[in-house]
This record gives sequence, C-alpha cells and structure tokens, in this order.
Amino acid sequence: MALDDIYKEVILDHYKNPRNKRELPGAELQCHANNPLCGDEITVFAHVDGGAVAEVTFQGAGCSISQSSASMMTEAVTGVKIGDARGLAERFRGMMAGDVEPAEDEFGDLVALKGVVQYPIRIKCAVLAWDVLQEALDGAGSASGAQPHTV
Amino acid sequence: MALDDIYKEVILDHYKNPRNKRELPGAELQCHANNPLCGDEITVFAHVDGGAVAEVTFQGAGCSISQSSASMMTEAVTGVKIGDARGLAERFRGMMAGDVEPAEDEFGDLVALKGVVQYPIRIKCAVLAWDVLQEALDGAGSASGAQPHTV
Amino acid sequence: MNERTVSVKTAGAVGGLDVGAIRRDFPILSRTVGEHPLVFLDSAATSQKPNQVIDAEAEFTRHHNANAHRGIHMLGEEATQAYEGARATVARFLGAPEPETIVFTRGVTESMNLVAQGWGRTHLREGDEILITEMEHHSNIVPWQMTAAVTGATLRYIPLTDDGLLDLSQLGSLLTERTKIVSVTGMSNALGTITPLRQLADSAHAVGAIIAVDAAQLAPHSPIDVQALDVDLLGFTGHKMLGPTASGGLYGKSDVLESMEPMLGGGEMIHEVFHDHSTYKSAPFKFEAGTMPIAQQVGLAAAIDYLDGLGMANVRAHEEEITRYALDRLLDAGATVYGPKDASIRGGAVSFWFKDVHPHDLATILNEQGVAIRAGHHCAQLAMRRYGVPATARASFYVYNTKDEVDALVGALDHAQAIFS
Amino acid sequence: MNERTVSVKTAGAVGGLDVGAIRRDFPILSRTVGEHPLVFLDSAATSQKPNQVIDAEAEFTRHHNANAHRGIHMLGEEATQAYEGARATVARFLGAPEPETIVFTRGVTESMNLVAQGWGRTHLREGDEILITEMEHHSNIVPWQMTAAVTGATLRYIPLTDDGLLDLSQLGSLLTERTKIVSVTGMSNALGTITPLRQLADSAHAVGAIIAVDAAQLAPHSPIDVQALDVDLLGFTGHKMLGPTASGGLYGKSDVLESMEPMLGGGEMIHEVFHDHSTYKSAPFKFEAGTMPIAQQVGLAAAIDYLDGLGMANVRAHEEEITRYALDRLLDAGATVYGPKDASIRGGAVSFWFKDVHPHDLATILNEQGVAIRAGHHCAQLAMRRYGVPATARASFYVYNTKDEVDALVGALDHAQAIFS
Ligand SMILES: Cc1ncc(COP(=O)(O)O)c(C=O)c1O
Ligand SMILES: Cc1ncc(COP(=O)(O)O)c(C=O)c1O
Repeated sequence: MALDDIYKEVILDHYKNPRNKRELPGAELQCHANNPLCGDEITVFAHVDGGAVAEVTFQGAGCSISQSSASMMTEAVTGVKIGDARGLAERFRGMMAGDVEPAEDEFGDLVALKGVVQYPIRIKCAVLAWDVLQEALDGAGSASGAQPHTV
Repeated sequence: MALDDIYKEVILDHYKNPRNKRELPGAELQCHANNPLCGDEITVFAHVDGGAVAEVTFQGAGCSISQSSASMMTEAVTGVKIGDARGLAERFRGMMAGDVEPAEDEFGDLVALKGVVQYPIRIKCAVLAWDVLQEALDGAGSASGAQPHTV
Repeated sequence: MNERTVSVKTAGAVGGLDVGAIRRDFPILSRTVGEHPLVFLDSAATSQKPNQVIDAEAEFTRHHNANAHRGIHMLGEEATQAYEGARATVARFLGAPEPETIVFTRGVTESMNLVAQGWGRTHLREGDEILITEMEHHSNIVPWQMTAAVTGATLRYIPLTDDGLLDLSQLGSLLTERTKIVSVTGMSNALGTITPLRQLADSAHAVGAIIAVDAAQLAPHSPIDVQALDVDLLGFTGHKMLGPTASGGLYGKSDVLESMEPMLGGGEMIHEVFHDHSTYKSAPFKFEAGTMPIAQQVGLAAAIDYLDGLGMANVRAHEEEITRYALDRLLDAGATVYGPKDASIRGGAVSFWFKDVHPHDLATILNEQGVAIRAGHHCAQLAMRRYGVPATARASFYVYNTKDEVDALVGALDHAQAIFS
Repeated sequence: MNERTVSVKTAGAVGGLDVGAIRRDFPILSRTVGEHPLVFLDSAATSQKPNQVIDAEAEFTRHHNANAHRGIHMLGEEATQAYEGARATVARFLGAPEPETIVFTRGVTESMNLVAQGWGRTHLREGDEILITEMEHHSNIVPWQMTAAVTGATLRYIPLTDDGLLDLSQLGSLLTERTKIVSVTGMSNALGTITPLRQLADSAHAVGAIIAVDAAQLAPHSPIDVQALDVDLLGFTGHKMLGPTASGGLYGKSDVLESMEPMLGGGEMIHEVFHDHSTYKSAPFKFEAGTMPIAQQVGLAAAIDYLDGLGMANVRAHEEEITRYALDRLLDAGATVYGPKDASIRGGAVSFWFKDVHPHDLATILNEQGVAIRAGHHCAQLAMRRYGVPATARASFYVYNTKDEVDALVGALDHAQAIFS
C-alpha cells in the first residue's frame, strides 16, 4: 500500500475539477443517496434519449474518492446505452470487489480507482455514485443502499 | 476440604431422623419459602407464649443440609425468648458468612454446619430454614428471600 | 490467526476422535480436585475451551484490536476483517446461504429474546398463539411470556411423553392457523432429547407459522444445516461449543430478519439519527447495536475451526457412544434416568436421580471425588415439574470425555451410597 | 489471578505516569504501519489492552472456566467467586455502596437500553418528558426514541453552545415537573466536553426526576464517585477502559434498580417459572439473563486493577496535559477544533477539521504515516449537524500516549496538505 495508489493525480484532478457537476434541469431521472458514516452525498441527474444516457450530471459533497468517482462516472456513461451503462456499473462494482480486472478502454479514468480496493472501508465511497446511478436507471425513487427504516 | 467436614454424623442423623418435623396445628406463626435452584422447601410453624418460642416445628423436603439445618434449628430455638432467637439467627448467618466463631454452648449441634462455609453454593441450603424462621418471627406472611416478582 | 493442531483419528479412537490428543488441547482438564484428577461432566452448562480458542482471542486482542466497522486505520481494517470473517465461518458451519443471515449476539439468551421481542412484538397480537414445548430452557420460555404479556398473544405448550419425547399426538389441535410461531429447542439440556426439527418446520409452515430453534445444545453436538432443516430462525451460543463466553448469534432467513425490529438501539445499527426519529441499517447490522463482542466472535470462529477439524459427524458419533455407555452403567447402578434411554435419539446430557440421595448432596460428594456434575433444575422447571422432581443430577459429555470418566462417575456414586445408607 | 506490573512514577513523567513503562504492557503499540511506528490515537473508539488484562481473561478461561452461579463443583465455585469478585471491584472503582448495585452487561449500549426499556417502559407515559442533550452518543438517543414511541413520552434536548458546552440557560424551561428522567453523557466522545453531573443531578432531583449517566468516556478517563455525584444510574463499557470487548455494566441506586423491569428473560434471572408466568430474582440478578460475559468481566476487573495502580487522578492529569498540548498544536497548524478549547474542562477526544481536507481522506493519509485517528460522525450525528459538519477527524488519547505522538499527528497533517493543495 502506498498513498499514490489511492491519491493518484487523476483522482485529485476529478476531485478538484469535477466534470458535469451541476443540476440538470428537466432530467427525467434523478436520484439521491448518502453515506452518513462519512457524510458523503450524491445526487445523479440523467437525461435519457433513445435508450441511451444522453446526458448525466451530479451534485454532491464528500471525500475525494466519492466525488471523483461521481465525476468519472458521468464521463464514462454519457452517450452509452442504458444496458451498457448498467453493465459498466456491474463491472465497476466487480473491480471494487477485487473480482474484475478493468479493461483500460472501457474504464478510462475509472481505472485510477482500482487502488481503493486496498482500503476496504473506502470502497463504499467509490461505489456510492454508481449505486445512485443504478437506482436512477431503475427509475426508482429515492435510493439508499442501507434500506433505512424509520423508528 | 474433606467430605466429613460437611457430611458429619450429626448432620446425617438430623437428616435421617429429623426432630420436630410435623405440622403444628393452631400455630400463630407459619411461614414458607423455597429455593427453586435445588428444590429445597421449608415451612416453619411456631407457637409463641410469653414472648418466647414455646414450640416450633417444620415441614419440608430437600437436600441433607437444608433439612438437617431446619431440624437443628427447631431444637435450638424451642423455649428461647424471641429476641434471643433472632440473635441466634443473626449469629448463625454470621457463622455461615465466616464472620462468627460459634459458641459451642449456644450453637449445640448447629456447630456441625460450620463446614458448609467451605461450599459457598450450599450456604443457601443451610440458611433457608433460618430465613423462614425470621420471616415468621417478623409476623410477615409468605416469605421468599428472592423477593419474587411476577411477569 | 489461530493455529490448528486438531486431533487426527487413531486406530481405537472412540467415534473417530483421538480423545487423548484432544485432551492435551484443554489445559483445564489436567487440574485435580484434592488428589483426584478432574472429571469434567458439565459441558452442557459450559464447555471447556482449547488453547486454540483462547490463543485466537488473545492474539486478536494483543495484535489486531480495534473497533469493527469504524476505523479507517490499519487496525480498524484488521478488526473488521476478523469480525466479518467470523460471521462467514459461522454461516458456513450452520449451512446458511450467506454471512448476512447471521446476527451476532452475546449468546443464545440474547438471540431468543431478539426473536421474542424483535419478531414477536411486531408480528403478534391478541388471538395469536405462540407454540413452545414443556422441555424448553427458561431462555425460550420467559421471553415468550414477556412478549405474550405485551402483545396479548397466547402461549401454548407441546407436552412431553413419559419417555421425555415431545408428545406430538395432540399437535393437530395445538398447531393451528392461530399459531404464528413455533419456538423449540433442538436438543434438550435437561432431558437430552433431540427434537424432530424438519417435521416441526414443515408442520409450522403448513399452517403459515414460522419456526425458531434454540440450538444452544444442538449446535455444539451435531451437524446442522439450517437450509435442509428449513427453519426460519436459529439461535446458538458460543460458550457451549468450545468458544468464549459472550459469543453467539442468531441465524435467520433474510426476509424474516428484515421483518424484525431491533431490540437494542445505539451506534452502528443506525443509518441516520434525527431529533425525533432514526433510520436503521439493514439486517444483520440493524441488530448489532454498539461495540459487539468482537474478540469473542473471533474466538468462536476458532472454536468452529476446531470442531470442523474434528468433523461434526465424528463429534456426534463419539458422544452417542459415550452416552450409550453412560446410560447403561447408570441404569445398572440403580439410577433413575429422565429422558430417552436410547442414545441414538438423544444428546449427551443425562439427567438422573441416584437412589434417595438428593442431587445437591450427590454433586457435593462427587466433587470431592473429582467428578464435576450439575445438580438443579437446569433452567427447565417445567420439565422438572412434569416428571415430579424438584431437581436432578446431570452428567453431560463432550469431545474430550472418555468412557473412563463415565466409570469414575459411576464409581463415585458408591461413596454417596455409603454416606447416606 | 492477574499479576500487576503497574508502572511507577519517574521524575519527568507526564501527569505522574511513567508512560514508557506503561507502553511496554501494550504489545500492540510496538506494531508498525509500513515503515512507520503505529501512533494509536483512537482510544475513544476502543482502548488497547495491557498484557495484564489479556492474561487475566486467558488464565481464567484456561484454568477456572465454568458457568457462574450454577455449579456445585470446584470450577463452578471458582468461576462464581471470580465473577462476583469482579462485581465488587467495579463497585469499589465507581464508589458504589455495595456490589449488588452493579449490574453486568456487555457494554454501555446494553446498559443504556436497559435504562430506557427497563426503567423507561414502566415509569413513563404520555405527557412525561425525557431530557437528553444534543451531544449524546446514539446509544443514549436511539433507545429513548424507541421508548418514547412505545410509551408516548416526549424526548427533549438540552442544546449546545458554540463552544461545545451544554447550554444550560434554558434549563428552567426544559427541566420541569413533566421531566421524569434526565439522561446525559458524562464526557462527550465527539466534543470532549465534560458535563456538570452533580449540578444536573441536583436540578433533576429538584423536580422529582432521576438522572442516568452514559459514562462510556468518563469512567476510563476520570475518577468517578457515584455517591458524591448523586446520580441514580450510570452505564459504563469495559473495552474503552483497558478491558475486554463484551464487558461493562450499569450502576444503580438499589431502589431504582428494584423499580426496573428486566429487559431480557431467561436462565438465572428467574426465581420460579410456571406455564403462564414467572417470578424474578432481585437486582442485580434479575437483569443478568443467561450465561454472562464471565471471562470478560474478570478481564475488566484486571483492567480496573491496572487503572487503580496508576491512580485515576494521575490518568486524568496525564490526559489533560496531552490534550492541552494537542489543542495548542492543532490550532497552530490551522485546524478547526469542535468542542471546548480549554483542556481543564474537557477530555482527550479532540474533533477537528483540517483545512479543506475531508476527514476520510485525512484519516487515510494519516494512516499511511502510521497515525490512527477516527473519521466520521462518531455516532453523534446531532452534534455534527449542530456544528454544520458531516463528519470530523478525531484524535483521542489515553494512558499510553505521548506528546511525541501528538507531534507525529501534526507532522502528518503536512502530507495531507501537500496532497490536496
Ligand atoms: C459517549 C459514548 N457512549 C456510548 C458509547 C457506546 O459504547 P459501546 O459501543 O461500548 O456500547 C460510546 C462509544 O463509542 C461513547 O463514546
Ligand atoms: C437448551 C438451552 N437453551 C438456552 C441456554 C442458555 O444459553 P446461554 O446461557 O448461553 O444464553 C442453554 C444453556 O444453559 C441451553 O442448554
């Protein structure tokens, strides 16, 4: 383990200069989730056209891993067929579980997050944006990985 | 520790040939308690006259220690002033706590129970009859050391 | 983390276990009582622990201790992995489909209370019935009495036959569509009886009830496959299966666990806390409030590794053989045995009354001969009352016991007879 | 059973503790993270354990293990004596009048749930109020929300000042004759704040309320005298005070304990069990259902012996000195600290935010330098929200920490700055 496995240039760049970080007025799909343990919050907005993710943006706050992952995600799935976006989400999750060896051309910048696997407690941060994306693509309402239940 | 510290002749004699083991019709004082852990049960009956324990008997079932202790107790407090009976109960309890060195003339056969101190879990057996006696002398109703509370 | 020096079969080993080798793993078994070697026949109360378990717990604490699921630092990661690894080990041992079906608790008493409160208080109302048996341990009676008092549900009991079996002849009238849950021991600690879990599960499911099992005695002494048994909930306790005190848990089918409310509120079981309400995590985490018995569950995993190394079928065969021998010898000696006399349908907890020596006296006398047995009602007062005894003496066996120890027990009975004749 | 090699004062020792000698008792402190020595600054989550504690627990299990309060045999007697001896040790440590005022639990989360359920559900009804504070740990919030939901009572909060103190200016309107219980932390794990317990106890008693204390952080770090504080109930947790996980308990005034219902039903807490009802033992036993964390409470007693050997006043003085130093250095380095800045009125849990580095990132970066801190909401989401942060970084100190370790922490902050600038 070394810090530059996790705090790679490209991650810090996405954190400091997040791509597609804005609301998307009129988005058909919108979904929010948070990880209260660390205070990470992500909302994903998506505009779907012809079975593909025409445009996708996010809003949020949190640690460098959660925010850079969201930023990279928006780049990775823009213009991608919904089925393929789902597939990428699955494979991203697989990479974070240590099961999937990422293909450079499919993953792009996302490959940089591979180092997070060595920091199990940070995996939740990396996966949060993808959880929200999947919920959004499922057309479901408000998402939360933890299935909260009210007292 | 040796078995003959606890299973002394005199204890076994009181167990096999219990003294004053019978109901006492018309007894003013009557009190019952049990120790469900081992199934020991003791009922004490007493007839009081002129501030003294004129007659005292017991009924019960259980281990040799609980039953012999009850038998010895009835002998020890018969004809004794109530205040003195209470005092003896206190000192008997003290002997079982290891605090009181029993005086042979006051304790009589009860001295034999001193060996039970080495078997802490059996102390409850030895003390049960005395608990019931004290409750009876207090004029209280049904006694139970454990202050049971109903679900 | 824990080294495994498990014992291998040797030629004449009882039930496939090399008991001599096993005994060397348990330092307490070399103790003496006066001049007598200790003969420990009280494993149904709590088992002894092998060095492998004690060392695993100590090693975790000495070198990897941290709170689980909290720290980003190295020790925090190590502790979380050890704790979740223990969950996976337990799940495998019980044949559970996935680690998330295992809730950790501090023992089966907490587990059965979690069932009675977490499931019972949300699912039961007046007119509903809870069906248990007269051979239950108090930990599977009192929680249901409390839940019945709060919900208005009625508690009913499957009676016992004179032989110490469940009397299922009246099951048709006891188990009806009013019954919402059947909660039953897998193996009685007072009578030794093994209950027909799969049959009871099918009967319960047929009327739309669920079934919960108190496996405090079954899990240490018999192979278990919760999926093959098709039980909905199953509690177990680590300290009776070579593990540390304060270890244990509750298996539950995912949907049943999700339908339950937590019994304890606090840290780590919540998702978000607001002034006026909170949201919870999903199972099993919503049931694990506060800092858990972390080192103890790690020790439990080492105990399971040890038992797995022996093979649970061998454990069962060994105990069946010893129990058969003990039943024969005790009956020969003139003892009255409560519970089934056939070792093939019962576990190794043998309750008896020897002539007219009160069990408390018997236990004291046997102790002086080095023989440790239990005397009392074994937290099963209803079963005691059923058989008209205030208490019994109980000898119980585990992987480290030998036929020689049964002989020591029976030999020591003579002393009792001599004293009380 | 446990040998005490406690550390003696030497000339320049901080706060009267010989930290060098103490550190040698904690093998985990010799670990390294990569090439860096481990700097463990997360004792508020769980403390490390000295050899004396690990050995006491292992020694009990290896040579004296049995169930407590059950066996007539030698091991049963030894186990009972060790377990009840631990109760007496705890009572002495807290200044309790007698051992029977101590209920053992598996930790403060169970203790506070026992208060909220065992006391709350019998004593509270609609119109009654429960008063807690906004700095509580979730284990002293969520149980009260559950009890409020069941009883109809209302939960109210003492707010916080900007400095992280209880804002007692509105106490008059918050604490009224409707208030039946005040439940408050003795020392905040998120802000470090020490609360004025005696003052709150007097105020509560003046309106006829009782006061319960969550002493999870106070007990490890400060002398406590429950009688001088005049608190009615006080929960504590062993694993934060050098003891094993799964150890802990609840002190209660005798009449308050007797007025409570048990939370868990099962073995050993009952007097008699019948088909339709049961009777219970008296306190503390009616609250100790089933097999308890026996070896763990024995370990806790060894931890208390260790702390007593150091002297709790010295422990407090040592931590005050380190905390003062840490506050100075962190503030100098540009960190924002949440909670009081005056070390004399606070404990050693220091929550901060360093520039714009998110606490999670900070904790990961510090870990690579060997420095273990906690990042998150510290199970105190209401306090986090009060100060407008989703999480903080938290360094916390104990008897084995040194000023050098504070320097290592502050030095490591530079790395974070370098990465994120
Ligand atoms: C103030 C406070 N209360 C309660 C708790 C919960 O303690 P435990 O997890 O031991 O039950 C903690 C520990 O995080 C704490 O710091
Ligand atoms: C059948 C059965 N159920 C429950 C229990 C209670 O187990 P624990 O004391 O570990 O909670 C026991 C142990 O005595 C038992 O034998």
